[in-house]
Amino acid sequence: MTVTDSQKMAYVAAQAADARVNLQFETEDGMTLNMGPQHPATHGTLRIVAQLDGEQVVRCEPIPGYMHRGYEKLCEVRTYPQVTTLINRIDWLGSFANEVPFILAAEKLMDVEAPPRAQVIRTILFELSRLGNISLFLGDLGIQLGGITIGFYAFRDREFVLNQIEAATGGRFHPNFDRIGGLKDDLPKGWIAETHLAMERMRRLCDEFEELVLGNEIFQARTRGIGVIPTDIATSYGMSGANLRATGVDWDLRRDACPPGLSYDLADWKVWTHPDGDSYARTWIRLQEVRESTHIVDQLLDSIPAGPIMAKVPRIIKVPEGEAWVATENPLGEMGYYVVSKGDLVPFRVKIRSASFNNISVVPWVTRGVFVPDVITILASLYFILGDIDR
Amino acid sequence: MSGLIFAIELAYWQQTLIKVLVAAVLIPTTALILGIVFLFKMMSWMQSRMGPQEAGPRGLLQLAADGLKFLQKEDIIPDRADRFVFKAAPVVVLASTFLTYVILPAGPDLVIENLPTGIFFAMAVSSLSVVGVLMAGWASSNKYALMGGLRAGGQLIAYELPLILAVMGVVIQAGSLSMQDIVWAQADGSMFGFGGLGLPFVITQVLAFFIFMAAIQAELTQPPFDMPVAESEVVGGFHVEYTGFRFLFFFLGEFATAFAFAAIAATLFLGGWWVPGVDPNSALANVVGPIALFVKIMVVAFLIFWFRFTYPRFREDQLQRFAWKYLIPLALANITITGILVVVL
Amino acid sequence: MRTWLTAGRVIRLSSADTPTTESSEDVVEAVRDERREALAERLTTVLGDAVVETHIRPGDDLWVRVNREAWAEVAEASRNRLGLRFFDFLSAIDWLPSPFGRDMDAQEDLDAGASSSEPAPIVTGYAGGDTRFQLLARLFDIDEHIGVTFKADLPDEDLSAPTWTGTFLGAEWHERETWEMFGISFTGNRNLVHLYLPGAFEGNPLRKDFPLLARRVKPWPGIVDVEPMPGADEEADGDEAGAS
Amino acid sequence: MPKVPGMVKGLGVTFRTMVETLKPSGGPATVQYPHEKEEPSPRARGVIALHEENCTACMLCSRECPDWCIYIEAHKTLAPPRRAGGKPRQVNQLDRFAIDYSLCMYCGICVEVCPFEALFWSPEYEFSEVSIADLLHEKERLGEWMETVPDFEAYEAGSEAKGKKVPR
Repeated sequence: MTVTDSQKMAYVAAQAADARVNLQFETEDGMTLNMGPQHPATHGTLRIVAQLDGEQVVRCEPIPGYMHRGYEKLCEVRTYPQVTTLINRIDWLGSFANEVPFILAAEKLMDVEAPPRAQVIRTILFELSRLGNISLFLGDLGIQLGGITIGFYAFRDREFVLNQIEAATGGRFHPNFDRIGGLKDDLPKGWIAETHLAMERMRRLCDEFEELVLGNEIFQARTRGIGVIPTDIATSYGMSGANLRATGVDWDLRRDACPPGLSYDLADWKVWTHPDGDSYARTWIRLQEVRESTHIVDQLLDSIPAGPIMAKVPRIIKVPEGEAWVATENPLGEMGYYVVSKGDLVPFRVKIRSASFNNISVVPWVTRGVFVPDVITILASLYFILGDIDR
Repeated sequence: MSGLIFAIELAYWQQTLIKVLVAAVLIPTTALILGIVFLFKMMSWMQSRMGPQEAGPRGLLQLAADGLKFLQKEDIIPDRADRFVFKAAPVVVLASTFLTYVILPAGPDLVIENLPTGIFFAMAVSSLSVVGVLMAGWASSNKYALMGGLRAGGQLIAYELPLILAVMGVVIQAGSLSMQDIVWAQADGSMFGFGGLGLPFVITQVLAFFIFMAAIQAELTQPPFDMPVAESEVVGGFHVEYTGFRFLFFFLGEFATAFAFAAIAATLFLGGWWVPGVDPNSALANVVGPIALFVKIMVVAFLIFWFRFTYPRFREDQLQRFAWKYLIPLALANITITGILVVVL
Repeated sequence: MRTWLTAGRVIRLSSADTPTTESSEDVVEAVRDERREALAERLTTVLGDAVVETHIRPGDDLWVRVNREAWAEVAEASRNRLGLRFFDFLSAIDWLPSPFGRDMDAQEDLDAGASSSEPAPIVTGYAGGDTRFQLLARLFDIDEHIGVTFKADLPDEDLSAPTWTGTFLGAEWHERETWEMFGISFTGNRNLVHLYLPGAFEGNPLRKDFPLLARRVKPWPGIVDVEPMPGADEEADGDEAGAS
Repeated sequence: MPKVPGMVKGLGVTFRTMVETLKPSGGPATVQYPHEKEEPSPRARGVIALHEENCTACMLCSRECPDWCIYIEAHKTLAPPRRAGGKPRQVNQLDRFAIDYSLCMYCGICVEVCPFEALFWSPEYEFSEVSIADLLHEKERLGEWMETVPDFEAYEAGSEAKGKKVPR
């Protein structure tokens, strides 16, 4: 390994800066509050170092990396089918959604297209994982703000969605169901009817959330005007998904840049935006998204075409040389894979662009001058999954 | 009236001993009852769960089992903690709770000490817990505990005022500070000339009742006013460093105080041990009284815990603003109106 | 249902001397991507000499290779003048073929030193490249729904580039990640500290010559472990060759 | 009609849920686990069962496993001929087939790639151990789980997938 002088210098500088983070926080005026890596508000192992003046945050620095698993490196030693079992652990709440962009990228490089039936079922499962993910957000936000009851409701009704995912894929959390050229298996009998019922439950959860949390005056006082992120800042940080739509940007990859292989055009649905850009707006957007999502699933369930679920692909998958970037609108925001193939069994390089990484990098900007409880509100409303930051 | 059923003359020390034993058994029991009925069972039902099922019939002994578990746990004191203050803090909190029970009347004769300034005494000793909380927060040598303790200090002091001011309305109407006299005033009262139901002050003092409920919610640091112990930010606040039986003290203190406050609210606003139809001067009142009081306490406690399981929490500055800008002016207005009406009518 | 217009067919990699648009026209005459061509044109006009090479895969994506020196101006011009306001990601690629293989082909491949002594030639991807390390970044226009992938060559002797944090605030974390994973430093990023790795970590894990220990400490269990009978057939060995 | 304050509505939600939980027709959403068990769906990936007779020690599962957690050892042996009068066949006799469940990610790739239908998913999930080293299960234990493998379900309408049979 050649280490040039400039690298050495950079390394030394970084060491010093690393040490400075701790030192500086401890010696300057005011108090430093170290939240995490084990802290209830950071669901996962995110560490947040906040320099306080009384209850007010002077500076706040998230320190990720306590769960870094090096997926980009690991992907380089795994064959394409093996990679999906790995990457559905990135955002572990919406794990099927993690597989899709990678599979689509591989399909793009191979010029394979999944049969229509597989595409529709894939889209349904994609939306189910969105429901499983965001419904937990609804519950978690309540828990972070002190209203624990909604957390239990969310877990209760999310169960129905997970059961459907399990009934189809066999895995509640890590389906590993998406394959290059289609899906692993077809749906079991009775699944469609049960999924309709689960969607009914999810809509009920939305109503309950609206009554119990969103409409609550205390909740509104806690979230309105807190953590306002203007559009420019949001795009500059690369925030995506509901966080970006909450700043008034009408942009949804499912509608605007839906990669082939997903059939969102078969459903009639709406992209919601909110002009405020605060924590309330982010919550509201996600609530509406869950509702839209249930409608998408309902419509797609009724329009599953008959046919095979797997295109013709070789048994041993070698992906032709090339580079492909596919991004989809995952529950947390834009998730993309930049896949570089050298015509081998394994990808040469996989750059994983995960949504939470960009979404959370805005935290130092947005938490300046807020109160400590607002840090919790902002973190909860930005909504991150730690695996999605650390990868 | 004294000695209607306890006709036996007891020496002072005998009376004291009985009272001490009653208190020592009663107070933890009340905490257990509230904990099981509301924290375990009602909360579970409100969250589509069944709650604990294993310990005892339908899990009713779960809290006793938890208490035993706490006793077995290692007593950890942080290295840099102020050991004496750290150890003393739970005792101070619990002492404040115990003292509150002194003036609670459960019947015409069933009261540990019928002080002429009963409610004043209750308010005074209940604010003692703030000292314990601050001690715990400060002595733990933990930033979360410190923040939680200071938040609790600020909050308890802020909500002490609406609490007392809300009580003032009742006191003006009853014309006495004694808890027994307040009960009697409600028993003797009449609504539009109809005296069969007496006059529970919740009817005339409805505003004071709501202010009182909000204030005790804050005094108990329960949602929506649980910022000092918010587990999602300060991870339990002032008791974050406590383990074992010291934590148990805080836990017991919290629920016993909830019971005491519910009892005060029941006495001040719902007529305490008095039941319509039972002659308060008869011996029967001493038997029915405790039951009636218990039922009323459970009603009030249900409200307290219902709010607790439903609402998210206020931010620290918001709850201060709520106290100073809304509750206190409202309470003052209530006192003024009550005073005018009492003089005019 | 939409399909990739020519996806997969243009797997031949573009090089500096063949114009990339032509290579796609060889295959399918009709397929041209006017939006992306226009954007590439505008980029060339705005950035001038900074653009080294462009590559378009019709209906899919646009790759632009720029000069390292102009890296910061690229971001600035793209955001402020071309409307590419959405910052997607910033990373790098190490084009060195892995000296370790996949660690799962045969026992002798585990000997790392032997194969790395004679490195395979470096082949870079779309929009070409001359160096082992390339910066990789992507910007997106959220109004026009069009994105650009930028690349920049980094010479081995000076792995550094101007920072993007002046234009895109979110680039800070990405540059920190790239710095620790590839050892590429960014001049102007004052907060270049470890993001993921512990402070005392040595090495740059995403470089191809950084061994993945999890695959080194344990032998591959897929090696055929069937004791042959005297005069055994070659069935199992044939199977292995097919899989690897 | 005046708007009901959100705080009052919220109280209604919790109260309604409490009534629903206590009603005999409603009931809680949870079950009392060790006494009462929920049936996982037939496809649930609980544990991998091995039908030893079908295994030819071809090593495919072991190779495709992303975690390298399948260990196979075998030797060649002669099996009786299929038809009477035929020559004895040379087959791989399995000596060891072990899955290290402490490494396994339950991805199912091994079950999928098995060309001889020797591996099956069972929804069985109660196989936790006190020590992590005890999660390395040999073929005897894997074979026991074959009993818990459910039959393949029928497919939803419009499917062209063919149902498979579980060897018993």
